[in-house]
Amino acid sequence: MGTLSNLLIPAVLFFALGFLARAVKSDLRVPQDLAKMLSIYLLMAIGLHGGYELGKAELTTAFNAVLWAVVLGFVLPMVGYILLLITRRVDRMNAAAIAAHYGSVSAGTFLTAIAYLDNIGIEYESYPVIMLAVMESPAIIVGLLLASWSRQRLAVTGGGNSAGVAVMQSGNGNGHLSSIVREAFTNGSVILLIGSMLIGAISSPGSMVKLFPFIDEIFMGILCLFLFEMGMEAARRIREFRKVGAVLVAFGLIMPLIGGAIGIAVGHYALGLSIGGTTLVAVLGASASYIAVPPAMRLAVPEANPSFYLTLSLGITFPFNVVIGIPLYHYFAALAAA
Amino acid sequence: MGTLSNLLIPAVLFFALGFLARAVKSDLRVPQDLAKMLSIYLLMAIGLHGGYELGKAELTTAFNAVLWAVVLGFVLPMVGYILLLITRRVDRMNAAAIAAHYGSVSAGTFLTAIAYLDNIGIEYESYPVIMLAVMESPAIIVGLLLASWSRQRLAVTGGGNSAGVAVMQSGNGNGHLSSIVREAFTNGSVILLIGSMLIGAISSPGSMVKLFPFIDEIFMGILCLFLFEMGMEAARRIREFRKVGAVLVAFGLIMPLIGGAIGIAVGHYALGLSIGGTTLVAVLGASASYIAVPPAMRLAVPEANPSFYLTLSLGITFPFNVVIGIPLYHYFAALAAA
Amino acid sequence: MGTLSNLLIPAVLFFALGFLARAVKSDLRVPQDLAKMLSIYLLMAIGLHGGYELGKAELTTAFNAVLWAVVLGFVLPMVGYILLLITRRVDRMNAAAIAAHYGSVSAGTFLTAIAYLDNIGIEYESYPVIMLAVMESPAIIVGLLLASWSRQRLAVTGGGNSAGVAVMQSGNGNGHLSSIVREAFTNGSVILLIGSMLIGAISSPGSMVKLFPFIDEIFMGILCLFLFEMGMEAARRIREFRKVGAVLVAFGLIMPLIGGAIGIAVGHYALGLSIGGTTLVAVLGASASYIAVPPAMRLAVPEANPSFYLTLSLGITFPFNVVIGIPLYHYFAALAAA
Amino acid sequence: MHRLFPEKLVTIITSDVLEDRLVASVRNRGASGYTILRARGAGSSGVQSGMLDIDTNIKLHVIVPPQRLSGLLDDLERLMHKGYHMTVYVSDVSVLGPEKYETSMY
Amino acid sequence: MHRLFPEKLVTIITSDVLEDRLVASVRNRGASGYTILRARGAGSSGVQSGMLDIDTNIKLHVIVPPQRLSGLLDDLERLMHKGYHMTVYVSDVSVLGPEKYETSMY
Amino acid sequence: MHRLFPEKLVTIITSDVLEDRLVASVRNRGASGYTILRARGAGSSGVQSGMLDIDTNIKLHVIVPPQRLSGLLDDLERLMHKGYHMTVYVSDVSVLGPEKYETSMY
Ligand SMILES: Nc1ncnc2c1ncn2[C@@H]1O[C@H](COP(=O)(O)O)[C@@H](O)[C@H]1O
Ligand SMILES: Nc1ncnc2c1ncn2[C@@H]1O[C@H](COP(=O)(O)O)[C@@H](O)[C@H]1O
Ligand SMILES: Nc1ncnc2c1ncn2[C@@H]1O[C@H](COP(=O)(O)O)[C@@H](O)[C@H]1O
Ligand code: NA
Ligand code: NA
Ligand code: NA
Repeated sequence: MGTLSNLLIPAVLFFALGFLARAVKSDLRVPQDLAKMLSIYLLMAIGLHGGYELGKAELTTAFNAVLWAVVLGFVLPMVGYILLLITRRVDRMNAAAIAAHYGSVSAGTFLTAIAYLDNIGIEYESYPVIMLAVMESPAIIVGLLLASWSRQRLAVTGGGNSAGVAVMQSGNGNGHLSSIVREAFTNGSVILLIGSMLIGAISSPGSMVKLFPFIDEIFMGILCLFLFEMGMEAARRIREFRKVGAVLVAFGLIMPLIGGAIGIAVGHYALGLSIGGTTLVAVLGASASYIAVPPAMRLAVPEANPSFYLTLSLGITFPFNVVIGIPLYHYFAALAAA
Repeated sequence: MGTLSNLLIPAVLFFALGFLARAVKSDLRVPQDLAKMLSIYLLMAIGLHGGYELGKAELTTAFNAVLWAVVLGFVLPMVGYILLLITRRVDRMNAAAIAAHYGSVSAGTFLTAIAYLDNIGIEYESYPVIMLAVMESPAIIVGLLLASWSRQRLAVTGGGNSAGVAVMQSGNGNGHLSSIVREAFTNGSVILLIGSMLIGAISSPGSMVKLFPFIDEIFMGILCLFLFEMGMEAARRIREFRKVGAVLVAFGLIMPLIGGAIGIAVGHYALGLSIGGTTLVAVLGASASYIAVPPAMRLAVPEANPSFYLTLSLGITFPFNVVIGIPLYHYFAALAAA
Repeated sequence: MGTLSNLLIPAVLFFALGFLARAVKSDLRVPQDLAKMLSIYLLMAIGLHGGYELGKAELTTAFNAVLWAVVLGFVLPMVGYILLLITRRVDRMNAAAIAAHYGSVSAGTFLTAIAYLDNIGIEYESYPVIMLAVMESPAIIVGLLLASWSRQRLAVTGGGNSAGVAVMQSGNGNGHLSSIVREAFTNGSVILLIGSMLIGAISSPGSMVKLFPFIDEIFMGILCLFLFEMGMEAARRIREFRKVGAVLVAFGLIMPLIGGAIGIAVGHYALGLSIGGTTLVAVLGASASYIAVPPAMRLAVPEANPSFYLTLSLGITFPFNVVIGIPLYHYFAALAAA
Repeated sequence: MHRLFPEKLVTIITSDVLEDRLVASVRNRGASGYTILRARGAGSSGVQSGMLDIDTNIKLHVIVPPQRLSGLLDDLERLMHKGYHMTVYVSDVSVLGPEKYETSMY
Repeated sequence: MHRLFPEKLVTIITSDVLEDRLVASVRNRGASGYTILRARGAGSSGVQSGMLDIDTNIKLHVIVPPQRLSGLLDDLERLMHKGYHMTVYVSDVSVLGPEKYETSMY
Repeated sequence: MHRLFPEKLVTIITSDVLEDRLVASVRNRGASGYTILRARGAGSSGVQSGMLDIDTNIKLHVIVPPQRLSGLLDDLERLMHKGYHMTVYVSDVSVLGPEKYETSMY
């Protein structure tokens, strides 16, 4: 299954090192803005690269990929929402906020998957990169719609203490939905990623070549540094799992498996991608956002507790995907192709 | 005129993307120190590169270039000061502070011009880099002298509310001028740029080769990131143009044209540079500082309103030069050469 | 003796430039986190690189190198402690804290030495990199033991005002020594350096190749930037030398010579390294830590004055080694080999 | 001291996603300016390590003349009732140059 | 104003190596949260330029109900007696939503 | 509480280009130390986004014994009269270890 070879990629090893450093309570002080800077770099590099490749891609498949990305972005949060309500461990507002994270994606996980595939020499298409860019927004929208709807239900049934106030707020402006959509599409990382893709697609090839040392050659090193820090953050978050409770932790492990399975179906059957491409779509389905979605939820669903969604997406699902999920999805993608 | 091809350089496109991101009020949060770090890198890289090239340059032309840089740095602020007084929209202190910015240069604009020339395959000499390094200081000195002189005039005529106090202060120390000059030459970016040039010039070629991946290969990518952020800053500043008023905005568009024209004259006739070199000198003349001069003015001319000079140099002149000015100056440089 | 050629390496020149910038009181504002980020990069790069090389190294020599690193880490602080007590200019607590710095190493000095050797084309082994990684911890432990012992002595003799309290604190927990050791080994830079070495050693060669542009090619440029900032910090610290006093300054110049001499003995006679390798071991012996040890001392030896150890290691010994020490140790290493 | 004049200093500590809203409110309530510091911390909504975009706090200071305090506090209370987690406190300060705090931001 | 309630604000300025200890103490003393800002400065232990890991300060704020103040100050005094250099001061603030500061961090 | 002693806390918010001057003044006026935080904000001199070297603010804190307050305020007033934009306020704080604030920086 290649788990071992996965674990010997520097990117994954640095994730583990960061995790370990925090776990042994090392006094390692990482500058506050390092992860933020690295993630700006990664979004820019992945966007430019993807856009450049897409300039050469087939339009029909690209269009299909976008379509399916939207479908995934809409369907996965609903699956997650229902699952969470079934657990009865969180109220509707928290369920909506958590679910939104699973409809979106984690660029860090996606890039680790690419490093994994590169390492074992497996080819992949460039379509998943567009899907990565597209999937952020629908999930945010669904999350906000679910929250809005839950707020109304809570107001009707009288549950939730602050819900009454909240629904009044959201009810008395009919520009509400439009502002939700606006927020989802002006999300910082969406703009940077889609903008970089466009730039990569329309820039003259000659000028793009000058960017390759920056976006290509030093990429893997920067990814290592980024994952090192994310390992530290994951370790910080995983400590809070007790607050979250075993049932929610189980959700954080099962939901990526569901998302991964749906992703394999979409990648292999709907888009007809190769094993590598299918693996990447599975990773898109399986991973949970920790960059674009949390601020959107914090702003629009203040009733939800950030500890819940951050611990789940960053402390549980992220490490699971990086260490176990990726080789697993690859294994099943290969199975589907066989 | 190549405007279109200008707009398809990644560097310019990233400037536009940053501008757009802020214009649509995206929530993109860029770490506070990113632009500062990138600009340290850019000054270091441009200095090392320029110094390395200058090691091979002709001494007479280099000397001439320095001389003309000093002339430009002295003349342009005076032109600007007179123009501004004619508009009657700002008092003398603000006029002095604004004018100083136009005698200095913008490294970001200069580098965009280099990317533009590289992209369309036009050669250029290395002398403009020395001029870039030299032009910061004279403009600061002229600005401070103009301010000092205005302060005395205001004190005599009794205009300006805080001027009376200010002139007493500046009058009673005859080390005043020397401290002005000192400040102009120990300005942080001047030291970094000139120091890097010296290092580039005296280092052994073998050791310089080891620096090229850092200062050359990843340069364009870092410039893109820098311009992305500067696009955001320009958009933030341009919003304040209403405070500044239409007449000042017009100054922010006309002054670079004047500076560009003078720059073309200097580049082509006085220094005998190629089309590419002349374009770069035009850009030096046309661009306004937003790194070295503003802090100097804030410290030495506290009576001037920073909103004015920052909005003009960063919000008006900078975007104008990057998008329209550069191809324009190139067009006229070619015309002059023909 | 190659001093001149040493001074023409960009890395050393940037150190000088930073020093000069601060000395002329330039207003250059460097972002607070830049040095911290650069030093994370340097530790990671040096670790990966060293680990990769060590994968191919002889196990016996590697083991011997570790052993001698431990010996150096234990012996040098004791030498320093005794020397400092002889000067009678600092109390025992300060002597312990200062001495610990000299048993540890400065990665910046080590890397400058590598740049120096590279520049003059001298080969060196990779064992000193392991020694670099190993030497941080023992020195911290010895420092804390010396402090603990001094605290007890002071408590007995009744010297030192806060010592009585302190000894009570450290006495009433028998987990004390283990917590000292724990702190020394979970020190952030130790973890990052040793972790990166392990990753470099166990990663597949194919995946390591992808990291080389990041850890190798841009390395020298980043080192220059780092030394530029460290030059500024050294200049800031050297100003405080008057507080420290001439005798302590002399210690800051003599102690590296002693450490360098011991290092040459170890490198040449005990480990049988080449001239280059011996020079690097000398640098390990001569250099004083300013990354790992100061926070450990501040936390565990609060009675010592940070001004003392920071001024000595950063303001005196560091510049001495960079400018004079390295070529000197190289000269003597060559002499020993001849 | 005759040159020091009493004003109210309002301090707000919360997630940085609220920055735009808070600044808008401060502007609307006629404050003459505001100051923002970056912060991290912990509280009822968990640890805010400040390492990621998603868990960074800000600390916002506004000096307002006593008579404008009430409106600003109304806004803040409304946000808290909606569910936003905020630490809000008021302290007494004595300013140099009180006229500065009378003119609202343009 | 009826909605503002008096609390004590403890501020601690010291080297960031003490952060973990201070946070532990704040938690143990039942504070409902804390806020940390990065700082630099100078004092009896020299200049803290904030440029290196080794000379960065933090400024820690804790709001505590008056009755919990004393225990926290005990801890801080103990650290100061051990030799740690710290600037510690207490100020009076009036908070919105005082119940927030009663529940200690979980 | 017998162990807390009253001091004056002076806070200055202004552009970071003034840092060296303010620190010099604080030293000359015999303060025992100072603390600087990085800030951004807005006021009569426009928005200070903190993104560029040219629009970053600092927030400077100085604790001084009441009798040394006046001289420091004189300096600050002089700067303000020259045209520098600054927010300056004084608050009452109670410190642990008051002797610390008596000795001026060496
Ligand atoms: N007792 C407290 N003292 C100081 N700061 C606090 C306190 N409680 C909360 N905070 C700050 O306010 C933020 C939001 O708090 P909370 O709403 O409790 O999550 C926290 O992240 C802390 O930075
Ligand atoms: N008088 C003061 N006013 C404000 N901050 C101070 C003062 N004295 C010390 N500090 C701060 O407290 C830190 C530790 O001070 P010290 O223990 O005196 O070295 C310094 O680095 C400053 O940030
Ligand atoms: N009313 C206020 N409350 C808090 N901070 C302010 C206020 N007015 C100004 N400031 C701060 O002081 C700086 C200088 O203000 P000004 O002199 O008005 O431009 C601003 O950039 C703000 O950070
Ligand atoms: Na997903
Ligand atoms: Na100009
Ligand atoms: Na040593």
